[in-house]
Amino acid sequence: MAESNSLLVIIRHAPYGSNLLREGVDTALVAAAFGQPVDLLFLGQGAMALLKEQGSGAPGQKASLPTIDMLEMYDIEHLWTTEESLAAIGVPTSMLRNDVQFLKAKAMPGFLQQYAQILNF
Amino acid sequence: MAESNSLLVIIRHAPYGSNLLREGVDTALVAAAFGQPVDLLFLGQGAMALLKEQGSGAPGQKASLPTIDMLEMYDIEHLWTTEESLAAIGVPTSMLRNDVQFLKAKAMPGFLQQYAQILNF
Amino acid sequence: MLHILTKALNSDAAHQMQQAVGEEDIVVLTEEGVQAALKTHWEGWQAYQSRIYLLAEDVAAWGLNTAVTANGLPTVDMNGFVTLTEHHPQIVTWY
Amino acid sequence: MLHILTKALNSDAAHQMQQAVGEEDIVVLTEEGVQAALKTHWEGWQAYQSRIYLLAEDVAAWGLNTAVTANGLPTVDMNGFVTLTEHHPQIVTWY
Amino acid sequence: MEYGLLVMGAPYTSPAPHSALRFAHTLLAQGHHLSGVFFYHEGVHNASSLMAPPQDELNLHDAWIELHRAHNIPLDVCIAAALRRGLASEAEALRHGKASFNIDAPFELTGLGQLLTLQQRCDRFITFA
Amino acid sequence: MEYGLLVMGAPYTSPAPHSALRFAHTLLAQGHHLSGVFFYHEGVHNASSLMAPPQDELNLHDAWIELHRAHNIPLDVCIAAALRRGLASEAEALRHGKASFNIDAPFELTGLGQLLTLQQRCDRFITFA
Repeated sequence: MAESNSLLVIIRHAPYGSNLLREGVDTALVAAAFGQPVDLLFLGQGAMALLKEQGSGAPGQKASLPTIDMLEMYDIEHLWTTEESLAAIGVPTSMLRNDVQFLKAKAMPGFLQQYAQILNF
Repeated sequence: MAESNSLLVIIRHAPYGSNLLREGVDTALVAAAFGQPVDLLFLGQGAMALLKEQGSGAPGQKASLPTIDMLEMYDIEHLWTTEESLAAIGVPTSMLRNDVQFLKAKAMPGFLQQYAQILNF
Repeated sequence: MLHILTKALNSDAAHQMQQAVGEEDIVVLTEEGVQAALKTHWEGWQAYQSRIYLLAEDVAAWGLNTAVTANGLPTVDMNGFVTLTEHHPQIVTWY
Repeated sequence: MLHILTKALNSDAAHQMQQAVGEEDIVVLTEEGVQAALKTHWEGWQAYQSRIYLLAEDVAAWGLNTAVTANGLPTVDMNGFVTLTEHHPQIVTWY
Repeated sequence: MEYGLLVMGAPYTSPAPHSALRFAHTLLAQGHHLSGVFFYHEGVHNASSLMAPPQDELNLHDAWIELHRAHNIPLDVCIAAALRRGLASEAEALRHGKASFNIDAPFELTGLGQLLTLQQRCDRFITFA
Repeated sequence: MEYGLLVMGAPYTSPAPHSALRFAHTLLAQGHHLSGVFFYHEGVHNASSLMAPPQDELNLHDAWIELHRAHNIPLDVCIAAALRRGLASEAEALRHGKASFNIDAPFELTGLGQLLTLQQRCDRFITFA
């Protein structure tokens, strides 16, 4: 991720609570389609989108799981979260998708600096 | 406040952060204009609206102080808050308007039950 | 009185609701509020025992069915939610 | 990196920002974030000393001029805010 | 029983309109009566006739109209909250010199008095926000 | 320097549009250049031509147009975020069978690619939300 146009999309809001998860993921997909290297970081409530069971979607609303699955089709392979985020929302790692990578909150400043661009959703 | 149509308007969001303070106060004013007995309770961030110094208004936005002052013109005399709310936002009572009345959080369930109707903003 | 919480437990809305709930009051957790299923140590589960419910449809939507079953938490479906409102003239939403 | 906080200190946004701020980073508190003027015990004041600012226009709007003066807190006006952004290619808003 | 609903969340931003719609259909199915729905704060956006979500998502504007058609439920929108947010009926658009409008029957622009009247008239009044 | 702004807050609900406008005028006054403003999420409501706030409040739609006229700043609106929220240009209204529209030049409906291009082209990119 040393490329000069690398993008980090940070997802900080829960699925269904607002449209921010969806709008953040859409931004990542378009960046990937443009050939821009892009990773995602899920913080706090945003980590709710990483639940394996996530799938039915709020009644009347579109499920978020297919949206997250799309990321892989666009070669967005790095879905990051922090152990502190999971602890804060009470989610054990056993409930998460298998493709999630972990970061310690302590390492966050250095992690963010690797990216040329950051968008916060 | 034993009247069968008494209304409590609860303000829980800060001035300028959203339009909820304004929309809550407008509701109280209309209720008063209709002759309905109405009190206001400011909780958490909502208590920011009770600052004496509150007045200039966010740049480009209308100030909230004149809106609060209107309450008195409509004979809405009871502006309540809780000591816990003030502690949470770090506001000493010396910074508040003089017409504010205090409630202990412990007394809140009984307080709410006095009202026939409650609207939460 | 019936209280509806639509936000997560660490929100201002949740803290304010906790101060407002009286001894005979009922609590229904909806929307983001169903995340409480992941916090079995939350004091509300103890304080409002047998008068607090998670809205079942929202639990399923948020991917929390397994957590609710594993933790044996009380749910109510939309039909049950309406029935609860029949019994409580005062209904307050914390959002 | 420059961090902009637009929400109150007890928000998720504030907690997440606190984890993200590096040792050379700058913090600007705007909109609801200026309520930090009332929390002189907030650890951010110590942790980001000489690299944290309250946006002056928002301080005045929120009725906090007296608190800022009494507590001797650092402010920057909109002109100064723009100048700060000149010195930091990466700018992240926490909301 | 007589129910009234207050909707304060915007479609596609807040789940509140979805919850309100499900609650409305459920209470009607149980034989209760719904006196009206009042849209306030960001909830006024539910009334926009220009809403055009992707085809695989529920069109909330249309869902409210369907509720109205099936059960004759009044759909009242706070006029002050609506106008500042860019929602206007034909009459209001004309009054404000606007060339078009986006609020149509059965949605009706009305004052806050309507909210208070609805609350007083109903046995149960529930906020979705 | 070359600046770009992303606005995600709705007028009259979030203070973000006000902050963004003040920031824009200040950076221009300092001699910087503003490449464009992109409206996303609830920020798309800034583009509504039907907005009619009370006379003693700033009309944000008009304030953005004034910024455009004075400095020729492009005002881009995310088309997907706009359509689901009830904002449409004449062309999009036609395409979706709507009788009226509420987005007009200088506001332009565009894709998310425009957001990414703007961010890459600018020396500084700032989110107001």
